Parts: sequence; C-alpha cells; structure tokens
Amino acid sequence: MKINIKYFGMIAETAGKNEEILEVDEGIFARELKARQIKTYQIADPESVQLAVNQNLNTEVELKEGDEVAFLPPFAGG
Amino acid sequence: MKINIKYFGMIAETAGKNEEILEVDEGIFARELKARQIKTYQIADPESVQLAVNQNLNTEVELKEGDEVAFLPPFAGG
Amino acid sequence: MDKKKPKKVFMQGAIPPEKIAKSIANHQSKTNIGAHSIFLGQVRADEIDCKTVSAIDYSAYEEMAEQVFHEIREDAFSKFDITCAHIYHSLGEVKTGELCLFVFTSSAHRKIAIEACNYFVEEIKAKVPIFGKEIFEDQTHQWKVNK
Amino acid sequence: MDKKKPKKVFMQGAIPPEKIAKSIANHQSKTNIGAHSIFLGQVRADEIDCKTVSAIDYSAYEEMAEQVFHEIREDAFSKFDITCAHIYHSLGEVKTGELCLFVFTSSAHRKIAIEACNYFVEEIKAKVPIFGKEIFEDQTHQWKVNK
Repeated sequence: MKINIKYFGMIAETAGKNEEILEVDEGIFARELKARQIKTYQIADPESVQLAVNQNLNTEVELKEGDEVAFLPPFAGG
Repeated sequence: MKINIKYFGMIAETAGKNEEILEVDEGIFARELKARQIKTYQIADPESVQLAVNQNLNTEVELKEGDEVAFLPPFAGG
Repeated sequence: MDKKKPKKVFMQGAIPPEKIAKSIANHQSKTNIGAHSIFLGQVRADEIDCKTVSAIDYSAYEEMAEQVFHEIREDAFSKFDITCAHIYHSLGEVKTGELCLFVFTSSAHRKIAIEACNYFVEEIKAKVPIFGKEIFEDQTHQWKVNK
Repeated sequence: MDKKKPKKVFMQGAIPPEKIAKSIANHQSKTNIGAHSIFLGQVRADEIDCKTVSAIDYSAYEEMAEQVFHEIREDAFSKFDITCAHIYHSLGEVKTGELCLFVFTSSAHRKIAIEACNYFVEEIKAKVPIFGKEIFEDQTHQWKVNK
C-alpha cells in the first residue's frame, strides 16, 4: 500500500527531500515506519522526532493506504 | 504655622476645592489634621482616605511649616 | 541608561493605537530583545444601576504619581532582567473603547517580559495616586475604585 | 462568533508594528473590553560559537499547524472568559529585530486577558509544528529548538 510521507525542518534537510510516496506492507505501525526512515536517512537525535499520522501526533497507530505521515523535528514557533 | 493642603478626586468634590492653606498649631500630626478635615468637610468613608505628606504616604508624622499634605481617595489608575 | 532617564508617563486624553505601533518599531534595533509583553487598559461601558458609563475623566496627584512611577520602574529593573520598560497613562477624558494605560516591557526571554509587565500593572493599580470619575451617558458621575 | 470563525494565522515574512496598531484599533468598538494583553516574539541576534544570528527562516506543517491553532483557540475560549483572541505567526525569513509572533487577547478584566495570553504563548511554543532555521551572518545555519 502507498503512504504519503512529509519531512520538515532539519529532517527534510537530512533526507534531502520534503516528501515522498512509499510502498509499504499492510499492517505496518507508524513507529515501525519511523524506525525504518530514521535508519534510511540516518536522522539524528531520533527521540526528538515526532510523527503525525493524518495530522495527529501518534506512533502507536497502524497505517492505512493513503495515510499522510509527517516526520517532525522539535518545534520552534514563537 | 502654614500647611499647604491638596484635595483630589471625590474629596476635592466634597470639599468644593482643590487646595487651601491652613494655619495650624505647631506639633500637629498628620492623622490629627486628617481627622479635623474629615469632620470639617464631612468626607465620606474616612478609612479609605490616605494622606501623603510631601508625597509620602504617612499619617504618623508631625507636620512642619510649609509641608504639603494631600488628601487622597482610593486609587483608580489603569 | 534607559533605566535612569526620568520618563514622562502622563499624556492628555486617550492613548492612540499608533503610539503602540511606534513604541514597538522603536525597539526593532535592539536585537538582544526576544520578547515584548504589552498590557492595555481600555475604558469599559459598564452598566451601573441602569446607567451606562460613557467616559472616565482621569486626574492625578501628578508630582507624586511621577515619583511613584519612577520608584516602580527602579524596583522592576532590580527584580527583573528586562531590557526596557515604558508606561503611559491618560489624564483627562477617555471615552469608552479608548485606551487609558499602556505598559510595555521587553526582555531576551518571554517569562521575564511577561512577569515584569504584570508587576507594573499591579503596582500601578495599587500605588499610583490616579483618580477616575466615571461619567454616565446622562452626564451624572461616580468615582471609580480599583479592585 | 469570533470564536467559531476559522482564522488564518500564518503570514509571509515579519509582522509589521502597524498590524498591531490596526488590531488594537479594531477593538475600540467593543466596549465590554477592559483589558488587552499582547505578546510579541522578536528575533534575537543570538551569538552561538562566535557567529551571530541574522534571521530565522520559519517553515511549518501548515495544514496541521492551522488545525492545532484552532484547537488551542477552542481550549482557550472554554478555559478563559475572553472576548476575543488573535494569533499571527510568520513564515519565511524574519530578520533580527523583526516580529515573528503576535498574540492578542482581550477580556473585561485584566487577569483573564493576561492569563489567556500566557496560555496561548506556551501552547503555541509546545504544540504547533513550526520549524526555525537560524541563519548566521556568514550564511551558515542551525535549527532552532524551543526551550
């Protein structure tokens, strides 16, 4: 199934891209996708990375076809 | 001796004047002057009235010739 | 420096919003500032015994008030690591919806700017000899008391 | 009403001081307001390892951020008896000395306006997916993290 991935800030810089579409197996959890992409792109300081699945912060959710998963570095608003 | 008295806000309204010069006996304390003027002008709610002697809030001071004594109703800045 | 200069706090009539914009713009060259906190007092059309306030006429024991403002500033600069602080208060008539108090504090960090601003507001309300005559629409009045 | 309308928070580049004056002026017809509290974030020329920040380039996960801003607003209106609340945040480059955040709360009473303003600032810093690239004078950069 296809998952739409978005990268922001420092992570986008490390990954060298702002988004990509990944083909993944059914039943994959957000946290598994997180671990995989952190390894793929050697993303620094993984504990500081939050995932938003369809705009909700959550890594304990099973992904579905067409989900939007955002990789978010620490917030710096204000 | 002469004391310069100033009235503000509600007190000035009640007294019908903003200032006056009073001739008083040597040795008078601020609190005595306060009691006297409150009686003279029938100033309402005497506990809420503060006195400033030469711009310092204080009724326990002995007055001297030329002192400026201000009668201050409750503050309402802001 | 900023701290020592004696500042004029009182101004005649309402504080125009443009004054606030100007004060903010004046601080854009101070690049050690990270946060500004602003408090504005606005005259409310309170209803009291079926009568509506249309304006407040402010008066003050001006010489003492300027001295107390100065002491509050000195205290604030010793208590809080602020870069600058400005206070303006109206005298005379301020209509409902218009501004009567403008407190502006700046610091490198937000918590300090915010705490200092609150400190100023509370101190001003409690300690400065300013008096307010609430004028109703029928031209009668009553004297305001801070809570 | 004010509460329900979806509001656009992000704006391109720095927030001009005139925008703040305009927001204030827009509230002078609301005569049930007695107090406004304003917080402004300004970009600091921090020195890090002998290099000086000259600007912050802000980006955001915009769709999510607008949704989070909306939730923060809903929470604030349920927690605090405020009349209105406005938030603006910059995207793109904001130079040192310029404003990147403008939070504006209004209430009948000062304590409520002030508490609500603080609530917004803390919530925004903690919960909104906004990212800041601190650009140094030599054009190198590092990524900002909120404390």
